[in-house]
Amino acid sequence: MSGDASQTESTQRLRDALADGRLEQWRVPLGLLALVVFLRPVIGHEFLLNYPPFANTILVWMLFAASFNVLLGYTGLLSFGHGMFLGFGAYGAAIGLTRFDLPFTVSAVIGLAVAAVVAYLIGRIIAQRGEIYFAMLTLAFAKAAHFIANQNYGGLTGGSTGIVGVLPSWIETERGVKYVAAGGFQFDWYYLLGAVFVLAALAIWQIARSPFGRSLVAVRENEELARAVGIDDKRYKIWSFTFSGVFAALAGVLYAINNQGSSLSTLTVETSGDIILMTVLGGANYFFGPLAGVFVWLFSEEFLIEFETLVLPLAEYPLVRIELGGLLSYWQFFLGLLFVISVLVAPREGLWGLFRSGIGGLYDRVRGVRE
Amino acid sequence: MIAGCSSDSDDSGGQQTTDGDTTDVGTAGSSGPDELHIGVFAPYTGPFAPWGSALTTGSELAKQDLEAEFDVSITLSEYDTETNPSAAQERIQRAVTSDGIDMAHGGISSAVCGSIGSWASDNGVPFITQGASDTLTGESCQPYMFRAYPSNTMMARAVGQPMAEEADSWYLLYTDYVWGQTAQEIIGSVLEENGATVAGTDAVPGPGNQDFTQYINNVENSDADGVAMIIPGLDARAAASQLQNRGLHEELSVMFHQFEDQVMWGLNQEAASMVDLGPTGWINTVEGGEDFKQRVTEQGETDPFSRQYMAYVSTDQAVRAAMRAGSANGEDVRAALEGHEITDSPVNDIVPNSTLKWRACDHQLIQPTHVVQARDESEMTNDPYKQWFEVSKTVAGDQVARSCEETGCSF
Amino acid sequence: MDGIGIQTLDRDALPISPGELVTSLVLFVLLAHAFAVRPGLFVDQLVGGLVYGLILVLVALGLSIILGLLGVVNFAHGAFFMMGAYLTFQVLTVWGLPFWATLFVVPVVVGLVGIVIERGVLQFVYDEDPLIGLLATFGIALMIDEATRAIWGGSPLSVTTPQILDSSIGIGVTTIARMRLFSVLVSVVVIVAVYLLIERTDFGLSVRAGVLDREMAEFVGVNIPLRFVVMFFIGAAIAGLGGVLRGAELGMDLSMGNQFIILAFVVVVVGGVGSLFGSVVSGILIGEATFLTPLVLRTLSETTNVAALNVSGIGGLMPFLVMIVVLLVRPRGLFGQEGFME
Amino acid sequence: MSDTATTARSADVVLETEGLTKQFGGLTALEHVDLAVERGELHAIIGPNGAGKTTLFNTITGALDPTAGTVWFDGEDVTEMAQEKRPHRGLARSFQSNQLFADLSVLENVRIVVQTARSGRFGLDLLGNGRAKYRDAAFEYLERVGLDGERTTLAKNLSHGDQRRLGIAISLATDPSVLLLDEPTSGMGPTETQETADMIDELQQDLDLTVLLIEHDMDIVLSMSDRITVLNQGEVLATDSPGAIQENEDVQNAYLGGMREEL
Repeated sequence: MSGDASQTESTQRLRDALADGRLEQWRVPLGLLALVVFLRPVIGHEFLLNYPPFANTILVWMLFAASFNVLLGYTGLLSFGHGMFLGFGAYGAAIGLTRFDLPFTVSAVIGLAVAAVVAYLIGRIIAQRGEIYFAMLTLAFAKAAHFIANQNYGGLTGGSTGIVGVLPSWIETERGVKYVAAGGFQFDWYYLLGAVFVLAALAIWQIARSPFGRSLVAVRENEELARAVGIDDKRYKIWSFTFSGVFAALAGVLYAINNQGSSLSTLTVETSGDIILMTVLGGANYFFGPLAGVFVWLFSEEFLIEFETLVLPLAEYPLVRIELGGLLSYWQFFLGLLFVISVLVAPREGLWGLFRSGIGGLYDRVRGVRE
Repeated sequence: MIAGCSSDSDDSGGQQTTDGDTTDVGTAGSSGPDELHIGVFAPYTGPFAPWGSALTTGSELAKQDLEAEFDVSITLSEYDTETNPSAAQERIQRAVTSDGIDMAHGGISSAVCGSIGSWASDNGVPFITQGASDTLTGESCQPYMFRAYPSNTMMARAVGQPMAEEADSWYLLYTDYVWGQTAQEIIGSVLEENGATVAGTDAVPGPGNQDFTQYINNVENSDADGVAMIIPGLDARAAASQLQNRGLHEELSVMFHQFEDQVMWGLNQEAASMVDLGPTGWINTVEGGEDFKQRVTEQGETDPFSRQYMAYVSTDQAVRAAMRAGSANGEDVRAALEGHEITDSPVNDIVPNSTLKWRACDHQLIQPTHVVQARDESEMTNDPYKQWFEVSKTVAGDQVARSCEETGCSF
Repeated sequence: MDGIGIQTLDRDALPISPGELVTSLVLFVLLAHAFAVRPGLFVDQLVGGLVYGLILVLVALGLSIILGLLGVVNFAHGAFFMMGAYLTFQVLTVWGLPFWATLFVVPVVVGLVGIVIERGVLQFVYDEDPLIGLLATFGIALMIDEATRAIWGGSPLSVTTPQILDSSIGIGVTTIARMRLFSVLVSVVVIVAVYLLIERTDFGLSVRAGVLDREMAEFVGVNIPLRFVVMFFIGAAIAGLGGVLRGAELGMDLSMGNQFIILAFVVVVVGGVGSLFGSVVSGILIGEATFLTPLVLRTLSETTNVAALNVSGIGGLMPFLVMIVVLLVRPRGLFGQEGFME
Repeated sequence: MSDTATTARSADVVLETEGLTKQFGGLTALEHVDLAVERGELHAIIGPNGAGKTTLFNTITGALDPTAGTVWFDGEDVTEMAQEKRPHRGLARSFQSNQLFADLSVLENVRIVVQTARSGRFGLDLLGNGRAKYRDAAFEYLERVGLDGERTTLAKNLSHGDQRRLGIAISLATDPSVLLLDEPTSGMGPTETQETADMIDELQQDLDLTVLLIEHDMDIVLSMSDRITVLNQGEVLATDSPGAIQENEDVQNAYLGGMREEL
């Protein structure tokens, strides 16, 4: 009996601590570090993708998704044109470097500044619109950006080819592996990318849990109430859009290094659509949700793209061979199905929410057995 | 320095043994590598998928011939680039880092070629492309990128004079991306050099556009006597069928730039007969290579057209360069290709009595360029393979290629 | 979400301000100039824009009905359009039925697929945030795209239209293909029929009542779910019919669904969410803007000798420019109602 | 601006409307409403359904723009002031229907509002200095409305009565001088209703609040109010003390009479 009481009491204390964020304090930073540490070995494992540099691509997209989730997850705004800001970063860095011979960091900062200004201005125009109007207007601006880049005014953007073969002087690449070479040191690009990723993601996380971020959540949860208690929702939406755009542009800067330039595909509706799919699939309610979505999406794509035959149990000892190439080449169908189901069951939870409740249930059961 | 010495030790799981040993051993001996791994980059999904399978067929044939001739084992891997430069770059990166390919060829759109070419060159991997934009061997040329097919300029110059003879004024419809934009400029200037005029130009969206109504309206209402369709692949097919629906093919001379007969096979023979002119690097009625055409027909999914030819030449030349160099090392292969004249290859049978040479200054394969026209419907045959078009003029490559100075290429 | 309704006509919604008057005058002068310089081409582009605009209307109409009635942003609507086009190929080329059959068979099949989706997915999101419906249908669109690719392959297809629609009719300055006139005719008939159905029938009345006050309508004995299903069927079928017309004229490819759903959204938003009349006007407006703007700019650049005016490829951007401008001036679109989805 | 305002207004009147009119299309919801709320009083608004009570609240708080008329608050003309600025001046409201941040915890609901009221309008506070402070303040408000035991519960999972209490805690957290309560006891049983009434009374004493109250329960209204304004079809029928209102014939005819018949 008394055990019961003390257990509920301790559970209550634990829940309090969780709600107050005391224990959660370190969960996200540690999680991000673990992500960067484990991502590459997992991606590179020969039974999985056997393709370590793909971890770079995944990190870039994860940052892009995290930036997008400032809008969708924390503010409840759906943008159909977020790829535009990825493009600003990528093109900014690449244009500065190739067309004006600026140092990479200067170009990158210019790209971020342009993204910030454009995002702020667009935000001012569209922040007060209803969500459908908001989504359509973001799409329209992104279309305009794509059009301009494709027109290649003044030879700046390289038209449909984009800007290729661009690397800052301190990056070297050899047979697909990039190195950062600075001041006599040489180390894998992944570590720099990972460091920037962790810092940027932490900044997003800090913004999300700051008073500013909590006000965004209030706007998302109930705009009318938010206004009634004194939250200037328009202003918050504008700044949310701006922050989101800047971090997307930062992802774009990393993209420019990772992809050795900038491509018109950053500005397409497809890119903007993919990031929506990834974010919602992963779970917009959680900080790690969009990151999980990116991982699942890109991993599936890369895994299935050359997946013709399922050999069980192991390639060395083939007992069963199942020809799956035909079916799996339509993998997006199944991902779409998964997406629809997850939206219907719990629209903001996604795979990460499922995973969390799965882990939670498991934890409870294990504990229940032990006691 | 460039390749081999610092390749990651932990990235391959032991499956890909092709290059690790050969690179080290190969440089010493002159016998050449005994294993080569070649990546074929093409759209294997989406609307351009038939081009992908044609590239595979051509590569397979070359592999059979090469393995018979040399003591070498060639592995071909397909990589799906769709028509997306970002996807293409991801594929070449994976091909090199994960699968360990030694060299690569392929690419359909210029953006894809540029993307692969630049990445490959940054990483010291030889890449033979088939995209035709002049930029690929011009301002955007890359030290490890070679082109196995005539450039836009070569084709435009070959067709300029016949075009001027065919009609006095031309309307140019071009797809609004690098290939179309550059081709449009060259054809315009070539026409004027030959005394014809440009009645108007229109940038058409795409690739991937199916609706040409607006632009065909413009053509119809201009005073042009001919229309130049500078439109790639399946877009060209859609545009052709819409020209035909409007009855314009009877009123106007029609030119298809970088003509591919495969595009027209998707239409009926009546529509195909609208083609008055079209410059190309190869079609299956080019004299020679009967054996090659026969084998494509037997082994391929489509009848022989330019893409199997391109893939054959690319694969053949990549492997021969490695054998000559005695190494799969990128730097060595590059050196073996630059300036090489093809004299000892089945390619000489496919394109007989011609000079084929890898120019060192811009990495263009100088080769004959043809102008084709549709046969009369009654003379179009489908057996043993579709022969709907015939060569009306052939120009030697060095007569139409840009001079080294003109290209603006420097490595 | 109170006070949503399908509003077919709202004549008072467009007061003309001095600024709008000046804009209209400038537009008129530009168009007149283009017509004076190239009359034949102008008429050709006018007809082209009309056909294109009416196809947009057919796609947007269903979208607008479903949005106005059910409050669901149906992103899969473009997939209905694409399905209509591919089914045209199936019916004509694979099954060998005559062209006229497609006009009936295809819309019915697409409508039935629509019902499956409505019952299977959308009925669960009626009371949710519009974002949920948008996302769910986004996923459905992806599935339909992939299914279409699996069934019909990735390459574009085309069909042969019957002889009678092949030739052209002369109208003085130019000739117009019969297929295009046929498309215009069918579209106009459908638009009028939808208008009559909603405005002039008991069915339409009960549907509108259901939208205004669902509980009350059900209380007086109207079977609202059934009516919603029927409206969804109609919306999907119209999109399918649009696909038939488009597919018959220009062929079908996998990108057409996404391309048109985006344009249809633009049409609905420009016309004003909830206003069918607005969708019709804005569809035609956007169609004409897409086809006439390049001509206007070209003639202007020829007259003034300013080459920079002739912006290549501007037509494709026009729907979005029109949308930005319209929404900046009239935040609810041309005929939108106050408070709806704002 | 405030000079002219203060000279014209009685110092005792903290909230005043003058000729306030609101039309929706052809429908007039408020017709020339003059209302003066004195500092420290509990002023009730009563009237039948559709009398315009909630519309009055909405126009006072700025959720709706009035068609005509003026709203004065603390001697200042706030008619044009943006809605979200008014809580920062001390004008707060609770909602009729349950307007909460549904997917957030009870504590978080209040904490967000505390932080909005105290940190100015825009804070990143990346170092997290203010967070504990806001949490403690939010906790105090929860204690006041008796929800401190539910602080980790999600707002949407609260019982109906608790949701109403949370609504009040949220409005309190804006640190108001004038609080507009829209039917705080609707949907509650008799015991709960009385508890809530007591709570409002206590809050008013402790926090020195002026309360403008919409309420259906006549017992509550008559026992708590200092003054009552009766609205009917958008017009003010009378404003007076509870006793006088009960005696007022117009009111009896228009409202109380009607209610008695209904009952």
